[in-house]
Amino acid sequence: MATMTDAPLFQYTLRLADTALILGHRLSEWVGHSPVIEEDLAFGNMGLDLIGQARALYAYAGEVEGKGRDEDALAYLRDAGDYRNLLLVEQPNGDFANTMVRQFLYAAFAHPYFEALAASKDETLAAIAAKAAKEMAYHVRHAAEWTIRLGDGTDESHARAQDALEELWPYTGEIFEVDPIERALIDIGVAVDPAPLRALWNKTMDDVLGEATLVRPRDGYMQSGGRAGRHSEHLGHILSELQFLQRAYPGATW
Amino acid sequence: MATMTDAPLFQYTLRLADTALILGHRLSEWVGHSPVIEEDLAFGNMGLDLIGQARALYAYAGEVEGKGRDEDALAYLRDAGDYRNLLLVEQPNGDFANTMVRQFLYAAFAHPYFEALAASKDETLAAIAAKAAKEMAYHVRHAAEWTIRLGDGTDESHARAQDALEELWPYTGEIFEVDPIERALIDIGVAVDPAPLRALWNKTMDDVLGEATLVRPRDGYMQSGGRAGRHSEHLGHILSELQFLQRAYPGATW
Amino acid sequence: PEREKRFQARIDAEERIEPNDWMPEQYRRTLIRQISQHAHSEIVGMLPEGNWITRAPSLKRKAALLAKVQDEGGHGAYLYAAAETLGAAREDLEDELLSGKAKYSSIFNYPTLSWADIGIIGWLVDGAAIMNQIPLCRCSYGPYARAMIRVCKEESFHQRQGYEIMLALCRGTPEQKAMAQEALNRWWWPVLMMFGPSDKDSQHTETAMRWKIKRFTNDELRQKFIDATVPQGHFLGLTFPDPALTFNETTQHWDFGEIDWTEFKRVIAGDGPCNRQRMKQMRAKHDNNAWVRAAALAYANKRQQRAEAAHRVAAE
Amino acid sequence: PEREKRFQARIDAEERIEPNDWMPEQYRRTLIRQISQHAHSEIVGMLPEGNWITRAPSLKRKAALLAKVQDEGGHGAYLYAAAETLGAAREDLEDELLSGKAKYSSIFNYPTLSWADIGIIGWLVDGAAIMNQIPLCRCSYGPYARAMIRVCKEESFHQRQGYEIMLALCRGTPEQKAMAQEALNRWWWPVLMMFGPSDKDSQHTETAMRWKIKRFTNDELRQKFIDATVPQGHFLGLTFPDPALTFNETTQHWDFGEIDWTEFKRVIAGDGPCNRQRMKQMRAKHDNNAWVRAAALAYANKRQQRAEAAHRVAAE
Repeated sequence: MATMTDAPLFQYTLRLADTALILGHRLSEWVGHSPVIEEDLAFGNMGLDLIGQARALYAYAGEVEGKGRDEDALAYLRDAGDYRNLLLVEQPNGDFANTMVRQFLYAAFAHPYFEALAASKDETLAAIAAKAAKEMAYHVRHAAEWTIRLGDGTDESHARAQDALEELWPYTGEIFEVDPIERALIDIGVAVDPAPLRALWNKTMDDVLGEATLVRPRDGYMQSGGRAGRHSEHLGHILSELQFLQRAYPGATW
Repeated sequence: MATMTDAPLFQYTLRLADTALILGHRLSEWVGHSPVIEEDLAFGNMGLDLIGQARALYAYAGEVEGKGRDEDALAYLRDAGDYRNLLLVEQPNGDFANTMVRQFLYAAFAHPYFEALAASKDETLAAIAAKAAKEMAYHVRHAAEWTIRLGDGTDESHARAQDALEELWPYTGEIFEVDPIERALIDIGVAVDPAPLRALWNKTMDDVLGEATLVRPRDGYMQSGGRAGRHSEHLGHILSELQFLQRAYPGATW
Repeated sequence: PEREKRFQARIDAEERIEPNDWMPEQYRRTLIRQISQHAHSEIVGMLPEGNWITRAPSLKRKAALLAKVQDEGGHGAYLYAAAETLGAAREDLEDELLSGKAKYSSIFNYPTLSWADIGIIGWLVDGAAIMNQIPLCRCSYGPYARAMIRVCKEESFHQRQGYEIMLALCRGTPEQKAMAQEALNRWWWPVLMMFGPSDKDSQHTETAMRWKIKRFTNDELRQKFIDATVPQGHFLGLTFPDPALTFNETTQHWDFGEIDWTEFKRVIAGDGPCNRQRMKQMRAKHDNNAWVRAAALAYANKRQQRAEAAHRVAAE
Repeated sequence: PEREKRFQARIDAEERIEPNDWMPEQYRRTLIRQISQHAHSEIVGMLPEGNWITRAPSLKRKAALLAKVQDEGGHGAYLYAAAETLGAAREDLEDELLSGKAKYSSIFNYPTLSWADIGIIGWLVDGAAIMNQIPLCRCSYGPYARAMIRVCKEESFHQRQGYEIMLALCRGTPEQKAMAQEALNRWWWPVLMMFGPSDKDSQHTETAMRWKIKRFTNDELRQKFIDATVPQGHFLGLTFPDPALTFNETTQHWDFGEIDWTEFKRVIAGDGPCNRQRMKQMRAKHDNNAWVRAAALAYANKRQQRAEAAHRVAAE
């Protein structure tokens, strides 16, 4: 289990990687099962962006750690308690509205976050973030469009989108959390302070939810724990699929 | 992968064990999610019966094989291609009608089958079968009652039960298959010849489906392959859950 | 008031009140609320443990866990039956649960994240439940007391099984031991909250004591539990996540730190890690299977009509 | 008849027929059927491979498989578009698939049971598809020919990827090698059936050849495929499940055993291992997401009305 004494840069990179992988995995579950082919393609695109981000980040995390773990060792050989992703991204896909709202909530944060991280003093992170920022711009646009379409579509789609919003809102607080590990990196210009991004995120929410005729949930108690390895019950089930072959055939090369 | 040259008794016992485990696993998926508490209890009972049968059979298979594999080595450390269960029992639970019809189709066979196997010349198999026969009597009764209740219930339940029957019928042929491995054991009085049990199974079907006002599907092409390790896509997903901990923590004792 | 005096006298004499006996309305209502909450807890409690049935790490553990979750369903069923002896309808009680009006034990709003959680639930959650329930075996209301005797017997078995899972983990690989410790860290405080608010903040206690529905205060039971549990944890080689935990030679009890009552209230109010998930799971099972219950009802009606028709024909 | 002669003359001169050109009704119908079947195959084909996206054994493979399945969706989309240039409506074509009226490539009625199946599908199924499709890049109907050029380019990439998966398995552990061999055993014959019935039993061939929708017979393409594939398999160290497979020095082709045409007909008729499952998956996705399509339509209508209203206001 990771502790505060672990190298902060390794921890920080791992968090970003785990979030990207788990969300990418979730989106990939849709491919072949989407409402229209165009959305299969969109989920494919977004899934590939996220898995690509995860690979780059894992590779760097492994390098930073310096214990010879490569991207697959990090993705496939850690159990749930060692995963550091945001709780938001491991929540089940649910229906199309739930998936799109989840994507919107995350991407509306990740886009400006990676834009800011592109100015990191850590050149590798900066380079990964610059690419990711461009990708996340599309995610925000696509997910916002669907959020509006569903919110302002039929009564049923409106109700489903509003439900999704209520369901997922308690996971949005964690996005903005900063712990000492991250604070240390923010102070030296490596990590990004999410606090100043909150206003922009709020504005994106208000603009899009307004156009979607959806009611922004009030900010109640916010769930937390992903960055300390305290997840929801869903992550374990993701990993039992994700890791099956690596676990069942230890040491094999694929 | 198992071949004809493997010890037939090992193969035969393994087939029975795999079928019991996979069906037990499927039933256990319902516990906590049943239409009424009484059915949670019933699924628990039936699941426990089947897992119990599997444990006794695996233990004996391991003994017959003589390579030191215990029940858990056999259950947790073989991939799908080495599993030998009937295709019927790995089919998804679907709705309650689908699960009950599946249980009825299997139990209506397994009950008389184990009764016959209780007279096996192999004393261990005979003892396991004698116990299993008593258990399966309850499974037939319970599943038949529900099949009747659903078939002769509402229009919706009738349609769902009939759908389930059509969906699962193509997997009932495999139950009666005999391959050379099994033939050899039948000839020496160890295994049971399923052929003479067919008439009874047919009668059970006709009686119960008649009372349930369900139409018995015609015997078309029957799916096959479980006993040769050629399964449906569902088994792999079962195993990725079932085996996760044993795979993720190799060599640990639980 | 005269009847009430006689009623209290029977209670004071440790007689059992039975369904057909007269009882004060508030006694009835208090018991229905308590018994049904207990029943709901058993039913909702099937979910966190059920989450590991398909992933249990050995066939023996799989069978034991399946049997255990099944037992909880059984407890739920006979607790609902006990509540029904007081004039409540099971369907109404279930509706109250689904609508969120009725409560269930808040501990089940915490997730099961590793196999060690299954050990912890048996050892600590069932252990705490037993501590609460053993006095209920002498509860003044007969059907509840008898139900509790059966429940407690099974729960003790579950508790031993849970402890045994912990033992296997703590004597296992370092990874398994870490898994056990991590689970204890997450569950310890929420388990202590299972005994309810501190006596100084508890409302229902006094009347319940007088009616012998309750025989010990929340704080008394919590202390008993801690005293019994801490040595077991130390025997496992585990550390409790409470730096204030020390044995007090004077009182011969374990002193412990301050419980986070904010968390307690928050989780009860609906903001625990899994409140939404549990209610969603309960509603999904109710809604998705409505057609099954409708079919069973329709069939029962048909059968009855047919029987009556046959009876008429025979009579003619 | 005069028009038809001119039409045939253009085809004989290897000119491309374009959407607005006159064409015989049967040419149009044949093309719609063939193109939409091809589109359906791409869409249904996403299911067996999609089955392994969540279980791919490395992140690199996961990304590649996801991209591949996504490409298939893309192929489906532009093949539907090509069919639409002939006057068919995509919705009608999809309905025909869901109702079971339209066919899709029968190979997708076989299950993917191990990771090696993902390698096999790339190497053999895509390989066979390319063999069928390369001549279609010169198909007389322009939009189809152009779609095929793009499809073939991507399919070749997939095929190389598939072969590369097989190579990794065959150079891997003995278990991985066995996995590869077992997959080949299951897929080889069904893949050979992808080229359709033997020439002596094939109905559509003659007209299709005249119209240059088809340029080689089923048997010719099958032989080409076998000749290209067998050495690749031997390079992998795999054995083909056909004892009759031998190189014929005289013909310079690989002779092979008799295809089980009973199986071929049975699977097309609906009794393959996964026909029911695939249709169920397709219908589930259609039905469960109907509300999404309805919402998108409702929103588009609202937007249009708002735009019109704004336009009226501006005009007033």
